[in-house]
Amino acid sequence: MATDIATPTPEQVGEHQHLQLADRIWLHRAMLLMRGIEERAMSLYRQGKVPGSFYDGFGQEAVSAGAAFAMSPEDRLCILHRDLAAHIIRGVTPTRILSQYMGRAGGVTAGRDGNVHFGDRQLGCVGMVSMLPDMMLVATGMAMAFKLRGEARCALTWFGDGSTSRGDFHEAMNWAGVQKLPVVFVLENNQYAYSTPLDKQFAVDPVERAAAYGFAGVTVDGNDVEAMFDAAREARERAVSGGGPTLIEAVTMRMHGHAAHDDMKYVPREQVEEWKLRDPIDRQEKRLRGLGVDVGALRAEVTAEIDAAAAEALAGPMPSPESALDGVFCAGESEPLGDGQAPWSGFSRPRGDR
Amino acid sequence: MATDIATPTPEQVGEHQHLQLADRIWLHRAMLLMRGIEERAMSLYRQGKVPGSFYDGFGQEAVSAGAAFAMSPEDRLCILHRDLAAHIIRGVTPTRILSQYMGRAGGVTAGRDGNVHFGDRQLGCVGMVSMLPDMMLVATGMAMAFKLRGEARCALTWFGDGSTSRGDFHEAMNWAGVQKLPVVFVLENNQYAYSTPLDKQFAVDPVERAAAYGFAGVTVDGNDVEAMFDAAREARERAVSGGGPTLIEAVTMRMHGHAAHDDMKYVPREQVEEWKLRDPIDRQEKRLRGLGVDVGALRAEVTAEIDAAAAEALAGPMPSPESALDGVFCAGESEPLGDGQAPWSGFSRPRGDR
Amino acid sequence: MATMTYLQAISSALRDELRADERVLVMGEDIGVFGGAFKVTDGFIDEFGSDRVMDTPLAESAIIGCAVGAAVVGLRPVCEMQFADFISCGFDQLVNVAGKMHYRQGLAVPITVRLPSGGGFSGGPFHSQNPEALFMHSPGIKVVAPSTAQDAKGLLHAAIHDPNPVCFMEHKHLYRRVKGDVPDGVYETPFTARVARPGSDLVVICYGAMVDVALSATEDLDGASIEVLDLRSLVPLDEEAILDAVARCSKVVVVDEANLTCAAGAQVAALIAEKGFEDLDGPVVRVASPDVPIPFSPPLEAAVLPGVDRVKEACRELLAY
Amino acid sequence: MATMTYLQAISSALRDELRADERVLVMGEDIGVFGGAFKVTDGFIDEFGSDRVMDTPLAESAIIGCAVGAAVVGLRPVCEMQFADFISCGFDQLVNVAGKMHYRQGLAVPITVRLPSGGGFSGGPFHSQNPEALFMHSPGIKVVAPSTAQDAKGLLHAAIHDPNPVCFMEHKHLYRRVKGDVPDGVYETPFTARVARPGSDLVVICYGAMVDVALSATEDLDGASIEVLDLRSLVPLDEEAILDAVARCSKVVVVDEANLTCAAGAQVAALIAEKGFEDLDGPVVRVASPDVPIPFSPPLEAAVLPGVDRVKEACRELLAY
Ligand SMILES: Cc1ncc(C[n+]2csc(CCOP(=O)(O)OP(=O)(O)O)c2C)c(N)n1
Ligand SMILES: Cc1ncc(C[n+]2csc(CCOP(=O)(O)OP(=O)(O)O)c2C)c(N)n1
Ligand SMILES: [Mg+2]
Ligand SMILES: [Mg+2]
Repeated sequence: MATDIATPTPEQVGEHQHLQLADRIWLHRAMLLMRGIEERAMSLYRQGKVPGSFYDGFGQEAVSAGAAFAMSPEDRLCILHRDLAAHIIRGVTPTRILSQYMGRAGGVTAGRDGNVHFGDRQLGCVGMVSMLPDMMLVATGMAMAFKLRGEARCALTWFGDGSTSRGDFHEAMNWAGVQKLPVVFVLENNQYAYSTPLDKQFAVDPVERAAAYGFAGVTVDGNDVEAMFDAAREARERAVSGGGPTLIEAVTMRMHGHAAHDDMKYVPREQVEEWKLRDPIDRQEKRLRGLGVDVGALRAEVTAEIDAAAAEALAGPMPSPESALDGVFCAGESEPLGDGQAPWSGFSRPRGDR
Repeated sequence: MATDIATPTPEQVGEHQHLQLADRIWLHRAMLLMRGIEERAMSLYRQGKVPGSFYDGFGQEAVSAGAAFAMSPEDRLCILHRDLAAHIIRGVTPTRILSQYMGRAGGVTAGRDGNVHFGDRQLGCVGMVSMLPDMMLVATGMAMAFKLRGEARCALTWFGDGSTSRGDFHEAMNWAGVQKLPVVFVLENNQYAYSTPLDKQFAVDPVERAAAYGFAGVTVDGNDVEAMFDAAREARERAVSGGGPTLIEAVTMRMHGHAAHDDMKYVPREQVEEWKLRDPIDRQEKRLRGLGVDVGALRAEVTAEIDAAAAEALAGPMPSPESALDGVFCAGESEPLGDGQAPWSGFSRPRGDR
Repeated sequence: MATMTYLQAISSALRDELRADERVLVMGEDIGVFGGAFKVTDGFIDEFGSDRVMDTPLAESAIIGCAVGAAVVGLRPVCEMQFADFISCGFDQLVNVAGKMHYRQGLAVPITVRLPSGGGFSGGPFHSQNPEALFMHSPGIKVVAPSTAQDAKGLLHAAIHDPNPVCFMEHKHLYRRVKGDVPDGVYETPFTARVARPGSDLVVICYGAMVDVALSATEDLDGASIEVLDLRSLVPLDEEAILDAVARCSKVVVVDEANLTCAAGAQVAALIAEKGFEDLDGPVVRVASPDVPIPFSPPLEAAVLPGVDRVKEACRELLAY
Repeated sequence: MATMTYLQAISSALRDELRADERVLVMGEDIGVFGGAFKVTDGFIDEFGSDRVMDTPLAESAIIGCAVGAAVVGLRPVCEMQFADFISCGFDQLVNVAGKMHYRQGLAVPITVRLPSGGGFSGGPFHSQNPEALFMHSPGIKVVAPSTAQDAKGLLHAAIHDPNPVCFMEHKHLYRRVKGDVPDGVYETPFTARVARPGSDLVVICYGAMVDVALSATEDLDGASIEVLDLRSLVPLDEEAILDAVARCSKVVVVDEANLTCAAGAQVAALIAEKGFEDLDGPVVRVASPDVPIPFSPPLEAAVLPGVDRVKEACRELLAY
């Protein structure tokens, strides 16, 4: 077990009111898997094994991991393009993710859609469309159904700072506010929309807008996975108890280019350097080390899992050309979204003592 | 000159810092013309002389009259469906307006578009499309051009409370805020969107949103034409001097149905009764009486003008069927909008002493 | 059996669905308290409440997008566009979110979008549009367009039962002008074409409001035997019925009210030119609105919309070919 | 004369216009500092500044709507959609505000909308669309779709000079794959069709990326003399050139990359079936993408997009007819 000087004491780290040690490790694992899978995918992309383009969420792992971890099996998610950890937490395996990137038959969309454009309907997720932030309205509609049926469930979706400029952001925020819906909006403020800096996108931080729609807006350190969890857990509590929507602004930084081709020339080097110091994985790892967790072993485990997944995915077949024309329409009965995995121990504890 | 007990003294009315007596009379005339023309159009509609449907702005005359009166010839307007007085102030004659309603060749769109869907390009106006509030973006774009060219001009448009729910409202507000454009947005809060009351449209009064877009939002008594003028004049000053956009919320009441067919059953009678007492024309008339103006003569004048206009319009021909296919595309050179009429005496005075 | 107007048939289908299936809700602008711009849902809110007869904000993108969300968690939303023209504001959610969902993810989106469409009453450029071709060109969306009261009810039932997004083109001009006997209770009209009148010399292929136009234009056309094929469904398009009619009649006039270029009629004509070529005894003649916005003033609108005379003339010329 | 790629030709046209006419500005997402997703405006911001090479918020409706506003007060905006697919989010402003303005009010709207379109590189359902037919069906919008570097420049100049809204369909797959000699300076390519290769046995009518496909598919097809007609402009559609080619060749294959139903090819085929019928020696054969979203994975995408083999096969069958 690593114990360098930087390692805090358990007392310094402290207990977490809602997260048991296993939960805190799960969060870390999800982030490690996200980063590891995306790094692997990137190298597969460089080898020409990932068609099209490739997007990742390097440096933003805490945003999706923390928020998704607070969601119950019956909750519904629309996961965006920087949020791989959310898929992992809901139960999508590394093999299926890597197969998805490579357009293989074993991918979540079986090659129909690409890279991050997927969601496993069996796990309660609606895959994103490219048009941003269209999924905000889908999440709003799911929440509307929950409220109409009187169910204690919520819908959650992510979207970027740039996406807030589009009309659908407004229509969703307004509708959710008017109907006081159980929906959680996570604004992933990673400082850029492709190459566009914040000041070209809005004159005022969009989190300020939540109040003008009649609901809560909170700003969170998007690079602290436990802070993200706390914010999402509270937002969910508010949602399922009839308190209405929450806009969570997760402040983070996109540490890679918009996509594989983007050299990020437009980003000042200092800005990147500064954010490197706030890497969400390093921060959680430090916490865990302080709690006596063998983080090295954890990393090794995750790497091994990804190696195996990559091998399995690479061995998988491409979809058959004949299948290209199938499934434009649903032929049988429509089947709603299924429930996802929800590892947080809180869901196995009575609500009072979460 | 009428001098009933209700008539205030000139002292009680007081001077207006920016409006000379002739201006105050002009404002009243514009409102009288709007109401008179719309009432005439409604009776023509009942006689089957106005095809399609018919919309009016009964009770809201001050909103368009006051705001348009503050605009200079070089300013550009997108006038909406409750804002007939703005067309009158820009210089569209009653005859052309009534011809427009009746789909005659002499109408502003020569029968191509109907009722309130018009704007005289020679007078600096872009006619509205039905899709609300699309014109907010057109106004924003005009303001963008003014700023890019360094011109001291502004663009102004109106839109209703219901229209604020649509994405284009947001995209326009955000864009105008980011680029700090010389645009004036007049939110015409007439308590209803067709049959939909405010609480079904938004959880928070949209004027509150202006701040979240980085510019000024003010609420004005939309039934006081001089208050509307003041707000628009200030907004225009701000705009042309580089101060950016303004959202003016004009609080008023739609005293008629959404359109001719609407019996307004969904509106509580008391609400209508209450607003009757705040009729914008009565209020301005009282002011003018206090200032010794012969308002009776003014009314008579306006009625005569409308009678003549109606007769002329009714004598005008319908468009020829052959013309139906012309003009989908511009064949010659494109010609930008021309300048409108701007009766306010302020524009003939040095800027300092407006 | 009851005699109903086209509009009453639509109301009746909605009412039956709301009674029969608690997953069904109707949502749109002014459809609740006011009962809808055309009163299709008049009185519904009293029977079903404001949750299931939902007055929404003025936001078409949200109406479609929220319906999609509600549908994928088990509801059966029926959205009303106040006028079909306004779907332009919800176009992206319809074609990119709803239309492509099942192909991409195997996730069904059972929503119905009611689109009061068409001209003929001086609605002008923004209250007279026939946007069906836009949806036909967007994979994953079914499109139906009834011409009779009976089909209006049956197709709406089928649309709501369908696990896919369905655009229900209801023609405003037919609302109160078309009456007919309508079976009681819930029944489904298949998404196939219907022979409105059998014939052998020439077939007029049409749908929606143009079916009446075609029938009266060809009722007694110099004694010729003229078939009128009512497509009823545009997606799926009943290619078999179309080609069968062509085989029997050998001469074809395709009529639609929408603007000519790339309209539904263009697809029908192209289909015939490719797969019915050998059966043709003359050009595939088209009648449609020319490529102009639908003007407001009666003489202009009349000059643009396909009417009885234009259809008559087209048939006469082709018969003489 | 200089040899340029299709992409360089587009850049060159934009640069020339920005230099020649101060009313011209380009606006879009990431086109300034970054130079555009495809680098079409690379370096422009340094020469022309951020006012005329404007990085906009992520808001397509606003991009089109603000361009309309700027145009009616005298500017000549050229909008870039980052991908053609995203026009769905600005669809309403384009078809209802820009497209119908001149007919309704005699007010010209000189805007150009650049739409990087088409598939072939695993872009998936939302980065491969060919939406041109949607604009063809919407009155008041011109639509051009160059297939060569020379036409890319000439058509873009003509589009920017045109007093009407013009959708400029630039095919992403041609950006760097197509090279050609391009005249120096500003010149206009007319909105008419072009005979890419003359022939007499059969004509393949196509546009955009399908022109190359057609040319290579028919380069040496069992010695047959095959004409390839490059439409170049879809609105206006060069009916004369189409009918002339049909008259000369008597057999027609219409190819477009867009989804089959109600595509540009449907309009072309319908036109021929109506006005070129007597010249036809066989069915009007169509080759297009079937009605499915364009899939991501290479084997699936290849199965959907029209390729050389499918065009060859279609021509062979028709020649044998
Ligand atoms: C409606 C729409 N327009 C344009 C694009 C192209 N695009 C893809 S990602 C992106 C930037 C998004 O920025 P942001 O919302 O901040 O998300 P981030 O990628 O930074 O997480 C753009 C412009 C898109 N996906 N959707
Ligand atoms: C995008 C769009 N959807 C629907 C309509 C139909 N419609 C016409 S007016 C109206 C209500 C508008 O309310 P508001 O914005 O408050 O303006 P008001 O009529 O009250 O002045 C509606 C729903 C429309 N014109 N545009
Ligand atoms: Mg961002
Ligand atoms: Mg209102």
